[in-house]
Amino acid sequence: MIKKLLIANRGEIALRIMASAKELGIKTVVVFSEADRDSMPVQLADEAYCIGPAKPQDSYLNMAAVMSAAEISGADAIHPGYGFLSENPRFAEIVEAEGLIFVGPSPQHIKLMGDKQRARRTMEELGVPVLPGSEGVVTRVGEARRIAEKIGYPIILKAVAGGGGRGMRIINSPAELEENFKTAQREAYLAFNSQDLYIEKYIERAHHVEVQIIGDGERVIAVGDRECSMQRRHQKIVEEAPSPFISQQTREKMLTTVERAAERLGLRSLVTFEFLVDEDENFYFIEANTRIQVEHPITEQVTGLDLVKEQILIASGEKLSFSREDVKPFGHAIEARINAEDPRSFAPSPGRIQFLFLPGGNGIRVDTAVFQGYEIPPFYDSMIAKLIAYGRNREEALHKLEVALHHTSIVGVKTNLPLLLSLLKSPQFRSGNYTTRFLEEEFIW
Amino acid sequence: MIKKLLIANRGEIALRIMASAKELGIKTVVVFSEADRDSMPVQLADEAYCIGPAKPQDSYLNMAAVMSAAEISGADAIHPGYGFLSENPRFAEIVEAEGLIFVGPSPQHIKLMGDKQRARRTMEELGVPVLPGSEGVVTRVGEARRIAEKIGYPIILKAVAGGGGRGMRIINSPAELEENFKTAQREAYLAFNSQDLYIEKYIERAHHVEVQIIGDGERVIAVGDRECSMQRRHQKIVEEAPSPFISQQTREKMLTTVERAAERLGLRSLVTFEFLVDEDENFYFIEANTRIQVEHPITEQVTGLDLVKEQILIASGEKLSFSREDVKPFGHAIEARINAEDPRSFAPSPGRIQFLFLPGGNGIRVDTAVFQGYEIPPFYDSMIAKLIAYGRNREEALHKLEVALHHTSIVGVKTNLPLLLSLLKSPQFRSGNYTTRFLEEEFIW
Amino acid sequence: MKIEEIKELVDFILSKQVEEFEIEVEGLRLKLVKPKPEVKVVEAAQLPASQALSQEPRKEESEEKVHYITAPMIGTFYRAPDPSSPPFVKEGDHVNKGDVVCIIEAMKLMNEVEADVSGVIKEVLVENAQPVEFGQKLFAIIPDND
Amino acid sequence: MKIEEIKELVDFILSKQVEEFEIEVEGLRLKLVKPKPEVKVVEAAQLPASQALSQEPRKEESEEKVHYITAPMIGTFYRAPDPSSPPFVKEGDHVNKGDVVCIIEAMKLMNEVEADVSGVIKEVLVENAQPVEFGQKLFAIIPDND
Repeated sequence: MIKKLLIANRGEIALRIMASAKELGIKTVVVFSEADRDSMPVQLADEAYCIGPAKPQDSYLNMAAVMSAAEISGADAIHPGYGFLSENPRFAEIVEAEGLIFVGPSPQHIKLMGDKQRARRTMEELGVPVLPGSEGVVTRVGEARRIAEKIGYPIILKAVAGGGGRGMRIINSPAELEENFKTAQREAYLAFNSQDLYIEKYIERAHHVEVQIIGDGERVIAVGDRECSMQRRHQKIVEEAPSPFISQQTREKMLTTVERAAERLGLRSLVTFEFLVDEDENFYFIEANTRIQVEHPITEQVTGLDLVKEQILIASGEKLSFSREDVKPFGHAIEARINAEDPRSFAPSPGRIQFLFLPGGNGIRVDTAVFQGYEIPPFYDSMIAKLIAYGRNREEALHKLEVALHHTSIVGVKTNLPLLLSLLKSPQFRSGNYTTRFLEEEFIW
Repeated sequence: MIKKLLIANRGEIALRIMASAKELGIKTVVVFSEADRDSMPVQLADEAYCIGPAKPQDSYLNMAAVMSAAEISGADAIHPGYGFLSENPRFAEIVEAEGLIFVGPSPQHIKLMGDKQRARRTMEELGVPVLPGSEGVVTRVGEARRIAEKIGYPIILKAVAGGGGRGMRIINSPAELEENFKTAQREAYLAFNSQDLYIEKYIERAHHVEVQIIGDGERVIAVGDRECSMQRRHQKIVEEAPSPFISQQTREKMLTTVERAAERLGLRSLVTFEFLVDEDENFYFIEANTRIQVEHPITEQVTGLDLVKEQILIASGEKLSFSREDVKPFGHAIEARINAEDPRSFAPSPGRIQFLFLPGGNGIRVDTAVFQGYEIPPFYDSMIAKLIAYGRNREEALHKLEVALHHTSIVGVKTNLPLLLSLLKSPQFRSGNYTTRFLEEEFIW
Repeated sequence: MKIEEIKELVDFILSKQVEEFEIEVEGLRLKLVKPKPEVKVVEAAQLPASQALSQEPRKEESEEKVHYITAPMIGTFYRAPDPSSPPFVKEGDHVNKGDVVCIIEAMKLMNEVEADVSGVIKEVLVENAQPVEFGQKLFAIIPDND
Repeated sequence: MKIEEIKELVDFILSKQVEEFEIEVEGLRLKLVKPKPEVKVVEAAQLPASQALSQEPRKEESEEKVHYITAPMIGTFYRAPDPSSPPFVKEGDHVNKGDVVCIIEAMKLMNEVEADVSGVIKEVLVENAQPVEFGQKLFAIIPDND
């Protein structure tokens, strides 16, 4: 069993990981930047080490500094959380080369999933549907035209080295393709230092649904799905488990397909498979995230599992503590991400929290590391808290979340609370049928 | 359906009731004393009315003032919470006489359960085991001696008008009885204005286990049991659901017995039946509370029910929304009451909260109305927050609660956090077998 | 006690979450108060709540001494004994301590409210037949100079 | 208690986060009240956290200007290039800007740390072979007057 876990992260996820580690009797170490000296994770960890200045490149992304802290503290494992070094295969390799445990999938799997085209091909080989598109890199416009004719317009040009929504261009006709292909190559080169493009069918009204798996290297269990279509610039803002859009039949098909493929790959730890789902409930693999997700709590709420605890146990060499049959999701959970930002312009709003009241009570879970008097630093993500509501059904969860948002009071910084409340009230959200375009293109408030 | 609910209470329970009411689309009104002007319930209710000075007698216990607020606000129902007017049959009568809904059992049932001797007799008639003892009031020492000889020493002399642990005297021998009987009568008279005593068998090593029922006047469902033996001067401090002491067989017997009796009585709303359980798992009815309990969240966590919401729905005239079969308790929940008090002397510690951080994350629920900067008034109960941990089993819940307590930071007032942490670590608490005497007589820290 | 011991004690106390410390023991009496910059801060922190909560208008009080007659109970405020009668008092009237100035109806009971000082009614702060809370200001009154 | 000792005590108390201090011991009664700072209000809300968190000793800087050489990275602090060699610098030594003053070992790499000012080493603040955090003070140095 891991004896001392270094948490290479900050904010709510650092506290979340710390709680599970402490529950297992594991000593905790956090590393922090100068901007986070007065943060709760630093206060609550058994040990804390400053590893550099505020800028992520100099601290949370500084592998040498993180490794030095591990050495000094005598930690025997590192949990990367999400973001920062969590999906960096080189970091995972270094951790393992130093004889420490990396709490995550193997470096090879992180690398595989990091290469979007290779991940797509591998999934296809393993029987997971992918979007129709090019076999590999498309270098010439003529080739692109032939593929587009085969799969039909609209298509999407994607930079192989892109990701997270960057380096994409939607093409509606042969003329547009002719006009845009070279520009897209040039842009990809400028942005990612590689002009490699590939082509995928573009789905106009798509749902973003993801499947959470957990594996111990031998056995894999798909523990549930999440609807994550409520997003802006590929940043999720409200998530639900289970997806209110897909049918039970589609759900079972998705979970089984993913479970089988992940087991054949021998995946370890927590991995999330993201899919686009069209209006006929056809689902297509887009990418896989090889780390704990921000929205993991909604899966925990409907399954009763502690995913982080399971993740740490598996990293310690244990086998999965439960079986497929033990996972009996019940009820519905919705998460709202509270960001310190202007709800209209989405400009970040760092600063001091002058008054804070967070809701509680029946069905409400709060994941946060902020407190009244806390100075939100301008260097990191603007998410300051996650409100998670659980109900016996979607209607109940929705009402509970709405009341919880009403009972939330944050003074001193701007937050997206007004946006969240309006979203929850919108008929389209209430209907449970909203696509990834809803928030950006259809929602008016 | 109720349209506007007046909440005649304060603190966390006022917020808890408010959340369920709002979830049902009911407008909320709170009444408050001058000491509670800056409290969260006042801020978050749709309407709030000051009904008097800080002293409970002048505000929260002032029936005329509460009724005036109901009249002025146009509320059509009153929820009394716990404490204050919640178990006052006269108040329930007045509410109903004014044509309003009282969210609770009928005034007759409140009255019945308020008379401890009558409640005991009624339960016995309905087949619920009660402690062996006198049939009614015992006025002479000779009669007392005969009863004591029949049921065996030790016995307990109880004032008929007592309650909540007051007006009781343990007697171990005929000599002690001779010596104490008249004194006990005199004391009862001085304390409660009635010298009436009754006799019960005294159980030396007893567990306090209670059964939560909910009824709609026709059907009653016993939704679960709670272990409440961790108490000091009859004030509970840590509660668990289900009881770790009783066997599944005993549990089923208790629940069925209570359910049948409550259904024959035609009980409505939430009622809790308190039992003493001896070491052989014989259980004896002591009293019934005709209101929501402080510790209701642990039952909610293991059943997934929202008891307050059900209570309001039933008060609105709805029938129970679920059946006996829908109640499938799973896992384990433990509640720790955080009090603003000296952990050694138990002296209340009112004052301003200068720093506050409350835990969250997997399995943690917090019920509170306090915030950083809040001035805890000296006029009311010292409980400032309830931490509730849920796990798939007792071990997990216990560890989660322990971590949550470690992650709780309250500066500015003294709290019982150190006591709670020590209690949780004690081998006897861990074993799950502790009696009502543990905290007061056996626990050393 | 040597100075080193005093220093050690002071350092020890300062290392703790202590705001004030006093001790009297065997010939030593020591008192120590840590700075309380919180005072302002905490109030500032509460400010949003207070602002939102305050249900009374933040009237700017003028220089002259004003006394307020407040509601002794929650209920409905009536300026006259019955709808056909003139109000008990109006602005500019002089009242003596003990004079009835209004009625508050609660639970169908009419409760007479008396002036608790003598003086001139400056302003009637509540409309007739409006609900009032406990402690709510009903009349502004300029007390007589004695 | 001699006047020197009283001065020492007063200096000591003034150097601390103390607002009021009173002592009565062996024939001495002393009371000291510091002026209340006004500026720090905003920081105060953070005070409870900061107090608990601060991992650096709150050394009081004396009148003379002191400069600190801090750790440019987290790692293990070594005063000498190898165990058998003498330390790069010791207290009282004069160093020039750019002189190597210590080594910080991180990830098996030896990183030389140079003095960023010229001056006299007043104090070596970390023991040899101890881990240091980023930003931790390593040397107190009294810079040369230019």
